[in-house]
Formats: sequence, C-alpha cells, structure tokens
Amino acid sequence: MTVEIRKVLIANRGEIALRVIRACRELGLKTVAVYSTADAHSLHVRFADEAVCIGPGQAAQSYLNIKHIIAAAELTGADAVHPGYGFLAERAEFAEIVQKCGMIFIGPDPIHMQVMGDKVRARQTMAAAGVPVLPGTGVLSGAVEALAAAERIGLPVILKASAGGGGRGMKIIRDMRALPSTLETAQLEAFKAFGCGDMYLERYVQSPRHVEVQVVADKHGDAVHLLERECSVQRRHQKVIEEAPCSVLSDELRADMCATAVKAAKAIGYHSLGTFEFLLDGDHFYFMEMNTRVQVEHCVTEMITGIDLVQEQIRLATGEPLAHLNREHKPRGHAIECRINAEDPVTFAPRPGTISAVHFPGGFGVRVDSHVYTGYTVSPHYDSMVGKLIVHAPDRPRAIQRMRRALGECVIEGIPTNLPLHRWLLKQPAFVSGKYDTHFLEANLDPEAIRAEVDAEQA
Amino acid sequence: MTVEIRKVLIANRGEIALRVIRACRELGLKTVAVYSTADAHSLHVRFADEAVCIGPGQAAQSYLNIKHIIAAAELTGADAVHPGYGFLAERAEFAEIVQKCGMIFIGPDPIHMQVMGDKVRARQTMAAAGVPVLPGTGVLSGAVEALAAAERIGLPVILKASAGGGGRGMKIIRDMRALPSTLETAQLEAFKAFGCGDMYLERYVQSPRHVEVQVVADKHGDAVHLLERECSVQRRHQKVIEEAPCSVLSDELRADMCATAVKAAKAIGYHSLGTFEFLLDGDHFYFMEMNTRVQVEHCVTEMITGIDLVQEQIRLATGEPLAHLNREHKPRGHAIECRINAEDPVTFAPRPGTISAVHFPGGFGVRVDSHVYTGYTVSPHYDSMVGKLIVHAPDRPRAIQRMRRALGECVIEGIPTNLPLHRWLLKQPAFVSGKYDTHFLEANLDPEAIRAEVDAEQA
Amino acid sequence: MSSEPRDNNTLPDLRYIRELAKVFRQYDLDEIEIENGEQRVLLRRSDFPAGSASAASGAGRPVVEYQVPAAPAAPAPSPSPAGGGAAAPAPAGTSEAFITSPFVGTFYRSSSPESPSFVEVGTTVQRGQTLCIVEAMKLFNELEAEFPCVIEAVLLDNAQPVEYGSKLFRIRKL
Amino acid sequence: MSSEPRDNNTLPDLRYIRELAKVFRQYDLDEIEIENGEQRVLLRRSDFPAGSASAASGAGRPVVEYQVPAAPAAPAPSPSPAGGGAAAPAPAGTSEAFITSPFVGTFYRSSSPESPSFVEVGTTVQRGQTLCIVEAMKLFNELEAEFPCVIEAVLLDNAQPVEYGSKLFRIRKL
Repeated sequence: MTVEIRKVLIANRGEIALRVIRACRELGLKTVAVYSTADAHSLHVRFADEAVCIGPGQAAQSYLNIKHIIAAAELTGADAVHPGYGFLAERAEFAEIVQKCGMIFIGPDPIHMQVMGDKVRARQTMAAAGVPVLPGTGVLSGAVEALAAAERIGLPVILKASAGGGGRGMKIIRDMRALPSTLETAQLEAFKAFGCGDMYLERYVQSPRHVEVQVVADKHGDAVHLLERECSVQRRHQKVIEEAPCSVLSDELRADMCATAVKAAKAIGYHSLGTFEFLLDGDHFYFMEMNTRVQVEHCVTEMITGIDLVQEQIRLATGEPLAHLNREHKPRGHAIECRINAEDPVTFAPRPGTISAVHFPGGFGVRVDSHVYTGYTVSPHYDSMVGKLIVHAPDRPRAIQRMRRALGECVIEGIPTNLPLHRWLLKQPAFVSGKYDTHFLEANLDPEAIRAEVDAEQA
Repeated sequence: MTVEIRKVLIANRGEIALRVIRACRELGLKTVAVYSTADAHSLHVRFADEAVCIGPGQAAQSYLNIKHIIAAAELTGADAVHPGYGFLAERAEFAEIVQKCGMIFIGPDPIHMQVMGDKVRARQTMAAAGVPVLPGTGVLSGAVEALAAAERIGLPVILKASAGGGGRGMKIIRDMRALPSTLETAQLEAFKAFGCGDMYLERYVQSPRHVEVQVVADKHGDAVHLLERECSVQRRHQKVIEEAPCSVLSDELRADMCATAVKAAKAIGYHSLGTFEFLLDGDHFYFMEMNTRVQVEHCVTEMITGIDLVQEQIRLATGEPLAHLNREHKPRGHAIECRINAEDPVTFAPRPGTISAVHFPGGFGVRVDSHVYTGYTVSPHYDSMVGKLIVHAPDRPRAIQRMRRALGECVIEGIPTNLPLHRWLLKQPAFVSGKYDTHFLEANLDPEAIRAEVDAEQA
Repeated sequence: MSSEPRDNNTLPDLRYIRELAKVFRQYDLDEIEIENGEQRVLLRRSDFPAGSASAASGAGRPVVEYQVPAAPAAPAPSPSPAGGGAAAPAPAGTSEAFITSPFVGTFYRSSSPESPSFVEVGTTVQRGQTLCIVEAMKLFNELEAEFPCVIEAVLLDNAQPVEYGSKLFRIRKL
Repeated sequence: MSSEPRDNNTLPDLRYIRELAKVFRQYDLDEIEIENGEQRVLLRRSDFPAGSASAASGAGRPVVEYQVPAAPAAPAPSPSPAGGGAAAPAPAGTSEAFITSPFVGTFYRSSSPESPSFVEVGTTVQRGQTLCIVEAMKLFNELEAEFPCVIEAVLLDNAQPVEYGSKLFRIRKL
C-alpha cells in the first residue's frame, strides 16, 4: 500500500536542496524550490522545475516560515515535502502540518522527532530499549540533585540542555564547587537559546570519538543499518571531515554498534533515514543523540554502499518496503568528505562574500556536492558551507592520497575558505594514522602552518 | 624485479594529460608536463610539478616532436614517459627511443605496437592465435586477387588500409564492378594518409555492434580482462557514447569474448593496458583491431570495476605483477560516458573558440574528466573534445536517468558543443532499449530535434 | 605551491606587501607610499583605465560577468504560476513605486466573488485601507496600505498565485 | 623549467623579487618600489597594453595566474641575472626584439669549454652566423641568425636549460 509522489517541494536551500532536486530528477519526480530573496540566483532555484520566493533573507521569515512554505506547496500542487537538514527538518510541528495538508513528509513521523528532539526523553527511551547510555540523570531539579549525581558519577561530568543537540548548550564540570553556579548559568543560556532551561548531567568522556550509524527503516517495521561514519574531526562541535567506515572499529565492535542502532530504531518504530550518534570511548560506545533526517555527511555512506540515500528516503516515504536494502551491507573501499566553508581557516569566523572564480576538482573517485559557482555570493544569512568534496578509493591510504590531490586542484577565489585547513589536516600524522579523537583538531590547530597553506595557495 | 619510477613526463595534452597527472599525484610521483605555445594556459601545465614548452601549436612541431619531448625529459630528469592516447601513443619508434634513453615507457613494448599497428599483420597474428577474424585476405596484390576474394567471401565486402585503424581508410564494396576502381582510389588515399597504400579486404557486416574488451597484463606473462565496453554510438567512426557493461551480451558470449581477449594478449606476450576491439554480429564476434594504450573510454571500466586503470598501467610498467588484479572481475552496476566536443551538434564540424562560462554537474555517481575552465580557449590545432561526462549507477536504466540529469546541469557557453546531441541521444528509444548498432546515430540523426535541444538549453 | 621564501632580513615582509596590495585593490587606489626612517614602500597604478577594470582586473575576479552558468538574471522563465511576479524588475531610473506581496498565496481583489474590488485603477487609498487579500491555507490575509497613495495599475488578475515580493499594484505615493 | 640561479649576495633574494612580481601581477599594479638604506627594488609596468590582456583577461582562469614558469604577463624586474630570461616579457610598445630558442635543450655560448663565445654583447652578427648551440640528446643544434643584428644582451648563462621559445638574446635588427 504505497502512495504516489509526483511533485516534491524542497523546504531548504544550498547544497542539500540541490541534492534533493538531483534525486527527484533521477526518480522522474517534479520539483519545487522555495527561496528567500537572498537566494534568487541560487542553483536550487535554477535547477528545480518551479521556484517560489517565500520571504526575505532572514531565515525566520523565509526558510523557517512554515506558513509561506505550505502556501507555496499548495500553490504549486506539490504532493510531498522534503525538509533537507537544518531549518525545519527536525521540527515536529512542521511535519505535522505537512501531513495535515494531505502531503507526504519525506522523513519519519512527528512523534519520532519529538522523542529524539528532547534529549532527556531520548536518553531514557534508549536506555529502556537496552541501548548503552552514559551514567547520567534526568532533568535536574536543582543544584542539590546535580551535586549528588556528580558525586555518584564521578568528575568530570557534563551538563547538557535537554532541548540542545549538535553540541549546543553543554558545559563541562571539573570542579564540584563550580557546579551550582554553572548549572544556573547554563539553565539561563539554554532558556535563551531553546526556550527551555531543562538541563541534565552525564559522565564526561575525556577522549571520545564521534561515530554514528546510518539506519534506514520502512513503514512496515523493517530496519537495517548502512554501516557507520567517523566524524571526530570537529571544531566547536561542528564536523569538519567525515569518513566511512571508521578505521578504528574492530569487526565485533562495528557489528555490535550497528546492531544496537537497528535495535534502537525498531524500538521506537522508526521509519525513513535516521542516524544514531554514538560516543566511542575505547571499546565502549554510548548513545549521544539521534538525527531524524538526512545528514550533511550522508555522502560517505553512499560512496561505500553504492546506495542513493536520498532516493531511498523518498521511496520509503511512499510506503514501499526496504526490499533490496534489506540485507547485510559490506563497506566497499573508503570514503572521506571535507566540508568546504567560507570562513577564516584558522579562526573559523564566517567570511561571506562573492566568489570571483571557482574550479572544482574532477576525475576518478571524486565527487563534488556544491551549490556555488563563479559569481555566486555567499550570504551572511545562512551557514557558511559552500560545498562538500568527497573522495572514494579502495582503502583509506588511497582515499587520503586522492583527497590531497583533489584539494590541490580545488580553487575558490574572492572569499577565504577553509581549503587550507583541509590541506593541512590531510597531512597531520594523527589524521593519517586514523588515531584521533574529537579534540584532535582544536588541540593541534597550528595557525602558522595553516596560514602557510594559504600562502602556498596564492603562490 | 621492479624498477622505480619517480618522475613521469606526460607526452600529451588535454584531459588525458590531466588524467595521468592525477594518477601520478595519487601515487606520489612527480610530473612533467610538455606543452605547445597554444596550450600555455592549460590545466595540465598548471597541475604538473614542472612544465616545458616544446613547440608551437601545430602538433607536428610539438606533441609529435619526439626530439623536443625527449630533450624535455632529459632536462627535467624524468625517468618514465606516459604517452596518453593519440599523438605518439602507438608510435613504436617513440617507445623505442624512450627506452634507449634509459627511461621507462608506460605502455607495452615497441614490437606490440608494430604488430598491432599493421592491420594485416595483426589479423594474421590473431587468426593464428585462434581468435575469430572475418573472412578476408592479406595485402592485396591487385584487382584480380581482390575480385576473386570478393567472389569467395560474398558481397558486400570492405576494403581496409593496412596502416589504417580507428575507422580511417575504409571503403564498402556492394557491386563487383566497382571493386577495381575503388581499390585503386583507396590505395592512393591510403598512401597519402599513411604513407603506405597496402589494402586488404574483409566481409562487410551490415549491422554490427562495436564491443571491446579491456585487458591488463604484466611483464611476467599474466593477463586478465576487466570486462567489456560497448562503443556502438558512433559518428564518422568516432565514438560518441560508451557504456560498460554491454547490455546485449549474454553471460556466455561475454565470457567467451573476454577469454578470447586474454588468450590474444597472452599469444603476443603483451603487457600493460590493451583493448581488443571486436565487431559483434548477432552472437558472433570478430577481431577488428587492438589498441596498445589507454583509451578515451577507459573511465567506464574504472567505474564498474573500481580499478584505477592509469595507476595500474604505471605500476605494471615498473615490472610489478598483476597481483590484486589477477582475479575474476564482476561488473558493479552500469557506467555511461558522453564525450563532450566543441562542435556543431548536428554537422559535427569542430567549433573552436573561447569558453565564456562553464559549469559541470556534480553529485552522486557523476564524474567529470575535463581540462577546460571558464575562459579556456579550445584551440583549432587539436581534437575538439573538451571533456568527458561519466555516470555510474546500480543498473542501466538508472545510469540513463543519472546521465540525463547530469547533462541537464552541464553548461558550456561561448562555443557550440554536442551537449544537445547527447541530450537528444539519451532520449532515443533505440538507445534506451540498448538495441542499436554502429549505424544507429548516423541513420537516425534528427537535426530538427537536436536543434530543438539547443533552443531548450538557451531558454 | 611554493612555500613563502624566507624574507630577506632587511626588506619588508612579503606578507605585509601582499596585504598592502589587497588594501590597494580593495579601495581602488592609484598609489600607496609608506616611508619610515629605514624603509620606503611605494605601490602605484597609474592611469588605470576605469572601463577595463572589471575585465582586466587580473587575478581574482575574472568571471563575475557570467554569474550563474546561463542566465541568473531571469529567475522565472515565463509568467508561470509561482515565478512571474518577482521576475519583472522595476525599470531603473524611473520614479515608479510598487506594492508587493508580503505573503505567498492567491491574490484576490475582493472579499468575495460578489463584492466589489477593494481598489481600482485611480482609487486614492488612505493609510491602513485594505488593498487586496492573499489567501493561503484558507487564511485570508488582508493587505493594507502603509501610506496614502493612488493606484496606477493593478498588475495581476484576480485569483492569481503570488509569491513573496510579487508586484501587485503600481502606485504613486501621496 | 626555472632552475633557480644562485643568488648574488649583495642583491635581494630572487625569490623575494619573484614573489613581489606575483603580488604585482595579482593586484594588477603598475609600479612597486621598495627602498631601504642599502637596497632599492622597483617594479614597473608602463603602458600595459590592452593586447596583452589575453593573459590578464582569461575569465575563469583559476589558472592563468600561475602559469608555467614562463609566465607571459609577468612583469619581471629589469634584466635579471639569469633565470629571468624566459620570464622577461618584451615590454610591449618598445622596439626590443629577441632571439628565442626553437629547440628544447641546454644552451651553450661556445662550441667547447675552451672556445670563445660565438657572440658577445655588442657583437654585430651577419645572417647565417652561429649565435649559440642548444644541445639535446648529444645533438648539438647550432642556432644561426636569420637576419643581421647587434647583440644587446645575452639573457642566459652558459649551460642553462632552455625550452621552446625561451628568450636567448635581446638584439637590435640592422
């Protein structure tokens, strides 16, 4: 019992909007782009079959403007909505309205977003399903409870906002005396940021890796995993480089982690694409959070499995069963993705502006997902990612060589980008050896060496 | 017993020079580009570690100037030479000089080029090795012998130049009376074109497919095949679209054809990359010619096997054994390549000029091999290919969808290209069904429909 | 990709010169001269033809002219349902003013098929007066005038789709 | 193909000059002058011709900029010791003429180490007179004058590598 989709509205912008348009086009589906006035010259507008302007540059009035997006879907007769990532992608309310208007939301049910969006509830749900979570608490009633819990768990601990996620709203506690005041500050900050000051506390892991498992599930209760991704190269809790597979996982640990993710997805009756993010501490892993949408780094999984995740996401939204996906997936080679951002390569400060010349690398095993072109203006309204450079090769050493080669060919002029950072990163012994944790990038950042890469680029 | 290579001179230009540079860079080898004054702004010059100007625009004085190329290799201390395709790639004399100068020629031995460059000798060698060849003759002594042979073989027959190849120097005979005069004309033409008027005669197949087998062999007598390519979409005997695998081959026929190619390679003690081109007539195949170099369309084989052919070619030139290549290769999905040429999409007349804007497609399963960029000038001195667009997908229908999508994203402005021809081709029922022969394109060419694609592009 | 050469000790740092040159270009200068007791740096661009600036400007910005591959200037191909409104730019240099849609939805000139239009060509409108309705998801958003004006043209037919920024009326401010 | 000449101790580092020239070109300057107590460096491009825009115009050219060693538009510092030979473009609009190498190989000013140079600065040369030898693969190619001229400058040191088109002599036609 499947529903037909003929026209998809993409409630997003940038490279992910383009990614969804490509998937739709290959599936023979019509597409509707929505755009803010700041994005009138964007490729997603050009490549979609139709495009509707939904507001001014500020995201709150355009890409977060549910009313205008739904009106655009109505006007153009779209029968499905793809939310991409970010913006409204994990807003349960949006999915609900889409469904109420008789359209298909290309993603899971609103209830899945609600459960996973509330980090305390997600933690409890996962623990109940037998998924390992770090020793921690529910929503803290106050300093007294926090102190007792920290005592029990042992320092250091970390305070997290229940409504947070993606690294936002976290404070590390290394000293008991600091806990009460930090809790108070954190509650205030979380309230300001998310409209909810609820905090909880967990054991803090000193040297973790961020490893996540891609799950894909249908509406009939079937779920499988598509292996893991390694995302420990981060700055300010934002991923910079992602890989698949993770080079330090033993076969047993991989099997365990992947099976756990599938179990977790089934426990909540999940469907569509989903990612379970785990914190890897030695050979123990713990549930961190679940992302109920396609992720920026989905491409590395596509490279090593050969599966078009966005096409499958659309197919599953129609109610089709897993079918050909329902098998054991083995990694084919190794993939690496570098996120190319318009930012200072050392300070990470965003640097919007107009790209005066762009030349992307090509050749065997190189994939570029980008919405920019020569003359494109990176708007200060949105995040600074200008594209993703992905390579695929038979093994990790060759993938590294290929990425170095590709980074060497990549030219973006007119604005600073983090290409020099990537060129530097791909040479670091820790990265090359595969032995690094989430602190690696920030702890080893070598401004001078990175600036030297900038100069070399201009030579 | 292997020889080390540290610095490779690439005796070529355009996309194949870039292809070789990419392979070298990933292998950690230094590169030397050579270029004519017309190519001073080419990407192969920019991306190589060193570059030497070897002459003016005319190929005869630069890319075919063996003396200057060898001098450039000497000056820069290159220890190996990669010839690419075209130019000197199948000139036995060049390979010989390279070797005499103590450098490694990245390709087979001169003797292999000599045997295969002489089409009559190649035919006889293959027949002796048990490879099926069409009923035909050796070098014709004159009209009397030709008439007798044509009588024996049965009309139609085809006259071919012994020094020809790639479709050049051929005449079809459908009427006995025309044979003597046509032979005379053909001999004259062949003498003019190749410096040798030797002709031979073969049965002419009315509706053949062009299917070729990629072979890879080491210097120790081992050889394996890397499956076949289907190259029947041609105009004026030049390939326009290539695919792998061939969609009409039965498993038995594929196995037979591939085993034959391996047998043929071993029969001549071949090493390096090589391609056996077969003419497929129903379920019979016949040896046409062998190419003793990397081919334009090698990319589709790379996509379905995951093997970097140019890296392997370099590795094998050092004397390494087949090693990991020495196994049965199964096709992974389907790949299609479109050759993008700077030419009129209907008349195929070359249209050199300056590219005012270029935007290549990206995303999953799309590969671009091109040396052009915005502002690049396509020189009238060389062939009109500006790049290759390659897609890979799990099966042929999805590869076609992906290629359509990619062609839709591809923008080249300032000069006419055959992109409209490709857009039209990818919609043709014969192409979509996979049932077409080498006459398909020229027989079905629909100028009006192709011009309509040009208009659609400009809309 | 050459690494920065070690600077000659007695000469200014190359990075300094490069940054100086950036400033030079950025602010479109014709000359910079810097002097102190020991050193003097002069950058000059004499008689740089203004016209050729965009094309001849060298390194960084060759391509701006081309913009999006093929035609960014035309966001919407034809007066298609959703695209048309925003596509017509105001002819530059005229004093024309427009009221544009702050909503996405369907444009109605009256509150019901039987009612008269809120405004007609020539109507003088007061601040706060209703001009039209844009309907989306069964919500009827009344669009009110933000200033007094005269309606000079109604740019859309009744029941046409509009996007954010679609021009609805050409007006003259009072 | 630029093998770096040994730096003259008393002159600024050549790499410094080269980097300066890059800045010069990149920012489309017409003049850079640097001075300190001991040294003065002046880069100037006067009357930069529209015609040479080919190098400066290439739209998309993430590329043109870097080019091969023998960068066409590179405003090289005045007659530089050596490596500059191929890099020094003829300031357009002047009557300077050059003899360039039609061969790839090694430049020799004389037929053997003991022999005198074929020509010196100031030598008046007849048509057909040997100017130098370019050696490749043990073949000694004599380069002969195609017209009578006076040698105004020898642009390369003995035994330097040359590519096709490398400038060997600056001459004045007779």
